[in-house]
Amino acid sequence: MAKKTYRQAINEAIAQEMRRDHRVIVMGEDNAGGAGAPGESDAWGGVLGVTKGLQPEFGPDRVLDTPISESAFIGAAAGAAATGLRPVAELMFVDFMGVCFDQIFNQAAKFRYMFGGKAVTPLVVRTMYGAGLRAASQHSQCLYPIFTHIPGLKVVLPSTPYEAKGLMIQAIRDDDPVIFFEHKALYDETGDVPDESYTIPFGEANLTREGGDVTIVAFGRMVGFANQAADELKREGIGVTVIDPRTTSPLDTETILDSVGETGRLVVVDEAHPRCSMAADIARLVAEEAFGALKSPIRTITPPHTPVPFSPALEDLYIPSAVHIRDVARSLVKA
Amino acid sequence: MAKKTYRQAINEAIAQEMRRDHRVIVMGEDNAGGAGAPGESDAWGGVLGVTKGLQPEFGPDRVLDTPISESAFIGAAAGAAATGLRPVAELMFVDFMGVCFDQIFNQAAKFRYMFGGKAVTPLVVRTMYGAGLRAASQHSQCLYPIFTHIPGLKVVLPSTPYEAKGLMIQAIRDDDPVIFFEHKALYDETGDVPDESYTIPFGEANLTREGGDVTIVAFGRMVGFANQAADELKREGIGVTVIDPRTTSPLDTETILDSVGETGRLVVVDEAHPRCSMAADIARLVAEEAFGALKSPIRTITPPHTPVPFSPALEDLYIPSAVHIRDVARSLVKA
Amino acid sequence: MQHSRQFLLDSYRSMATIRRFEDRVHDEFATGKIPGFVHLYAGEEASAVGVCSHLDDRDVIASTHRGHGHCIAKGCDVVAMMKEIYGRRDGACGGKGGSMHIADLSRGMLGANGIVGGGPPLICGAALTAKYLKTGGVAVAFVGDGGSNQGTTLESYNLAKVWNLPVIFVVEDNGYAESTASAWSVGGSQLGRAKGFGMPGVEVDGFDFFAVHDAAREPIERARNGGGPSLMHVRLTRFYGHFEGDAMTYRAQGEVTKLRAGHDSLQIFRGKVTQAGVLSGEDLDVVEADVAKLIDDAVSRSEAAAMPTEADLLTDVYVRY
Amino acid sequence: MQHSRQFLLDSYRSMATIRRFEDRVHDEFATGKIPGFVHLYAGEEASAVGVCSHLDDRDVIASTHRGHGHCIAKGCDVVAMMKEIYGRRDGACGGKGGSMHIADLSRGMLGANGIVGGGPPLICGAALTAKYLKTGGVAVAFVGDGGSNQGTTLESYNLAKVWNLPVIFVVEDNGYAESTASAWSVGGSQLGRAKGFGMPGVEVDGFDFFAVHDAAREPIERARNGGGPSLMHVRLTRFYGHFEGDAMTYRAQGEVTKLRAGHDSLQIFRGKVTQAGVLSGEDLDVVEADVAKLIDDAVSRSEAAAMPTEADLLTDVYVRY
Ligand SMILES: Cc1ncc(C[n+]2csc(CCOP(=O)(O)OP(=O)(O)O)c2C)c(N)n1
Ligand SMILES: Cc1ncc(C[n+]2csc(CCOP(=O)(O)OP(=O)(O)O)c2C)c(N)n1
Ligand SMILES: [Mg+2]
Ligand SMILES: [Mg+2]
Repeated sequence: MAKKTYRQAINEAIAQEMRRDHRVIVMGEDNAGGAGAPGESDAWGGVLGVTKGLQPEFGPDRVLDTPISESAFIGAAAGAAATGLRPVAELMFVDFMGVCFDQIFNQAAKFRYMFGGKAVTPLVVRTMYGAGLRAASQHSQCLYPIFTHIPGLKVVLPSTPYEAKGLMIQAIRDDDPVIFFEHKALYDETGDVPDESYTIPFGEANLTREGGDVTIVAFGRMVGFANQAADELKREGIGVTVIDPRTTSPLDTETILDSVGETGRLVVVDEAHPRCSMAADIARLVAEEAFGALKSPIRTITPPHTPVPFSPALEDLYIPSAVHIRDVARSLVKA
Repeated sequence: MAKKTYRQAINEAIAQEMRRDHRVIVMGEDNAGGAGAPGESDAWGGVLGVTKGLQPEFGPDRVLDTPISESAFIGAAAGAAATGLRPVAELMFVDFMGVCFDQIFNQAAKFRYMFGGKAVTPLVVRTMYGAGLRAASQHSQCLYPIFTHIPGLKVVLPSTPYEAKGLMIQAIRDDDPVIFFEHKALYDETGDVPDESYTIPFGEANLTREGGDVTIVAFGRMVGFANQAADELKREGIGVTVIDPRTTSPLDTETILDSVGETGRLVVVDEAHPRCSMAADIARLVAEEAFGALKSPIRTITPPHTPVPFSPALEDLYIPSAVHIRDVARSLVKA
Repeated sequence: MQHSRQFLLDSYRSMATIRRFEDRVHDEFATGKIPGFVHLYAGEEASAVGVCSHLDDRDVIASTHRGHGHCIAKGCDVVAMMKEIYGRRDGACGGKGGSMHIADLSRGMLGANGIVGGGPPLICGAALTAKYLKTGGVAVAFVGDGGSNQGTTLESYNLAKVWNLPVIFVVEDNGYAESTASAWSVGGSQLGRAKGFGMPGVEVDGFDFFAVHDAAREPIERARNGGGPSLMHVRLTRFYGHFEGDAMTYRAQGEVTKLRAGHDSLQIFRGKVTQAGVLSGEDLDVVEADVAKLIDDAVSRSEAAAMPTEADLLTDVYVRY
Repeated sequence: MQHSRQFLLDSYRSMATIRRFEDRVHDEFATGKIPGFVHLYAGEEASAVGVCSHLDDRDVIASTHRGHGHCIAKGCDVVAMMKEIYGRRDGACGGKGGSMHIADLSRGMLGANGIVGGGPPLICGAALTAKYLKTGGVAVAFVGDGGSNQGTTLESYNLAKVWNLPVIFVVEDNGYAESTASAWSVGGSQLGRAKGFGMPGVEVDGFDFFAVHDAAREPIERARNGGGPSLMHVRLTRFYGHFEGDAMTYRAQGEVTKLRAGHDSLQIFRGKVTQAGVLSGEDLDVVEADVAKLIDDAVSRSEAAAMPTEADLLTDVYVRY
């Protein structure tokens, strides 16, 4: 199978869906780039190049650059979705949600409910998240717990190029508003990605490792770290199941509960802020619905309750590490 | 002691602080009301009358009406706080956070951290939340889990007139940005409120009922419901401790853990949406840090994962009830 | 008067329906039968109807918290609306939305909106759909004077201009945002802002259906023909409070009485068409009587209609979850 | 030329410091020594210095993601800034903020800002403080052409007008927002918008320190004297990419070379003051040499400075928690 980067996988998914359905359009700041400028068009293809090449193929009617007006254009994407198009709009960094959240959480997310089931809003909001690029407090947040909190939204967190493509195609075909989180530190990761189109259903977790002693649930970039931890522990003779839920809303509760039912031990790894997080959400699930299976306390691994620091020295301490995951998982089993 | 409403308690707290410190100012849409209009000034005193009377006493330089521009005026409050004032700004309904969240979570909340500890931002954002007034999906949300998620913010949820006054005075004197949640269905509730000024420290939970069989942690309006449930269960011979954390950030973890250490059973009641909620947050705390004490699964009581419905018939089903709390708590003890 | 009898009868019917609907909701609210936050459009009828009388099924509108009038003007079912306001199961939104969220996408009505400034971005999207699919449709965002200060609205002016979208922004300036005067809260002017964003703008007497209808023609035609967005500044008043329960102490003594006497859009319409001899007073009385029956019927059917039940609590959140 | 030698030397020093600082950050970034997202102000010096040369300790500015120049012009410590960009423990923000968040409240510098449009609301607050405490201070928000389309900025225009705040909005129009041309993204015009919100506006050649300084006088004086907000539309360019790493393929061939040759604010300043005979070329060379030493020193001290440690990870979130 062809090796592709996470970035390429997303680009390919969007391109394939645009070929398939002319109602799919793309919009965002510099998504092509060079609007009105004297040099090259498609000059950027998005700030980190994810949408590069789409405008040359599909034209400026389908790949729209925007002013820096997130409320207006994310709202426009919602309005276009409710009236017949299938927009893929980019909120460049999820950190910018604060200037446009209303259009996402009070408008797109609630149309269907407020209108008594009579609206369909096939909107995809692509957004970058996560720490690791020394991008500091306003360009490094995760914030997916906030979107997960909101009924009416679906929230997707691909952890590999393969998931990125299949989940993006699903997101575009999905009839509900989907927030698609792209971890900026994963864009250059490569992996096997089929050339043909495929979908990964929402609400179906992926078991990336299987073992009987402890369950690790991890999200996004943390899945890779959990896998590393699991591989080390395997060499030590400790069997680890790693669950990548792939979507936080809907959430595949069954797979998590089944696994904890077998292992009796749970570690949750979440790069988001700790309070009211996915770590807490999964802990709640298991403490309420698989309590009887638990052999030991649930352990959550998150950054501390602080903004994301700029300095590399601090950021490296801030982000959960594979070593820390390994140590916590081991301590549960050895306890 | 004088009986006062929750509304009066908040008003009195603000007035007393304004008398004490001329740097305290108030701003918000129609907080006085009648700006530029031909009729009475102080015509509204806020949409539900909470700030009524402040402008007549303190003048229009200290009680400012605003255009409908939440980003601009909440941001202005943050900027004023960082430069020497102590603003109490009103975000009328917390549901409107989506048009101005950036100024709260990326600006006010992060100044101190991003600026290396050199900023002080004594900002209070007052906001109305909660269901029960048939105000429908965009005027009934809780959303405090979103604010609790953000490092740098403090989040306050007074459950009675007494707490409302003491917590508001603390909020105004506090040197960090505080989001002060006022439940709209509590404004007319009355209770004993001293005339003199007093503060209730943040991060100190209140035990509203004490009993040895089960711990109920409840927030805001849910505290009253939990008390009702506890009183009924007491008559049945079941001892219930009800904990009102009063602030979700900082959170008094010790009181919760101690209580569960004694009762071995936990019910959390949260009016917010269930995913990544305070219910989940408390469940995480206990499943991780008091697991050994637990005799039974943690139970969380929240509304379902849907927007808030308009129809009274649905809204009444949507909001957690005292009866449901009682039944769940009883079932834990009887299990 | 170059309008056909039918057009005039339809327009009057629409305005009278709004008025009667709102007057009745006001009365029923006072008896405690209607729950929630209710904002009435009575007094502003000429704006909604003057604009929407240019529109057809290709066209989409977005409304505000004060949405009943826009809904009726765009052809939403009045009985379904009333049932919705009563929170009934077969209301326009199954009882889930209520007054502030009535919508009918099949009629090009993209929803009332509880968020001030919520509609303009959405309407840019509806306009984009029309433009992209080349339907010939236009999109109209109704905004209040208060809503004209919301950043979402201002951004939308720019986006509509930059994308050259078929949008008409109709700023309904009723003098107040809640209790705050628009003379105080609006820096500069609505037309100055339109110009500042590169849009044509027009100011119009919103008490006069014919003035609004005439003023709307050019912006709508321009939008249909690819000429981009425009702004209309419509000056009018609301006869009731901001919401039901508002004592209106911020208004001048006798303000509403005076406006009702001299600036009633129905009276003005009546005066013009009867004076022009196109319709008689009796023609209009027949319409009024019809409308009265319609509204009576809507209320009694609403009162009789069933509430939603527990089975409805979890539905309509997602298409599929 | 009615300016004193000292004023001219100071102004040139400030501009030269910005230029040298940015050129050096550019070079060090290329070697991989500087982490993160870095946006350089080189080419725009005359704007920051032209405006800030009117300001004193009572006054507050808010900046953008392209903040180094504004910081230097407002008197922030250059060594502390460089250390911050290097992520060092004794940087201006303890290494926690980085390039996009340098601030010094003691100098009236309310922060660079990673959020486009983040500054204008905050500056309304700083202006409110000045007005309320009657300090005589003014508040200046620097905004990019791209940032001029953000709703937060547009709302701030209105709030400043309605509250009659001592604010100057300085729209630094360098022709691009990232790769998008301002000619495309800005519907209408900056001055038209100012007018639309009821503010005086002035357009100015941002390559010419004297033009900026002169144009800023009246708005700042008006603000100090209670005359409310104004807007300046400053036309200028950036010599480097949007951020370090930008290949700038959206610019015309040779665009930057041409601008560097004909529109270099330092050269223009040099030409004017030497021609007027107020300063000699040697006077300015001395300043340049001084500045070069300062920047060399800043870099070597930054490289030598210690990184923050685990003990710093949890601090500075709250005053008290
Ligand atoms: C974002 C937001 N802010 C505030 C409100 C509260 N609110 C509802 S209506 C209203 C006044 C709106 O005034 P205007 O736009 O003039 O419309 P009108 O009520 O006069 O029709 C306000 C402040 C809201 N619903 N949404
Ligand atoms: C709210 C928000 N949207 C988008 C961005 C990403 N972004 C950073 S700088 C920039 C361009 C800003 O252009 P302009 O305001 O003209 O300033 P310049 O970079 O030209 O100085 C963009 C889009 C951001 N930081 N914040
Ligand atoms: Mg109004
Ligand atoms: Mg620019």
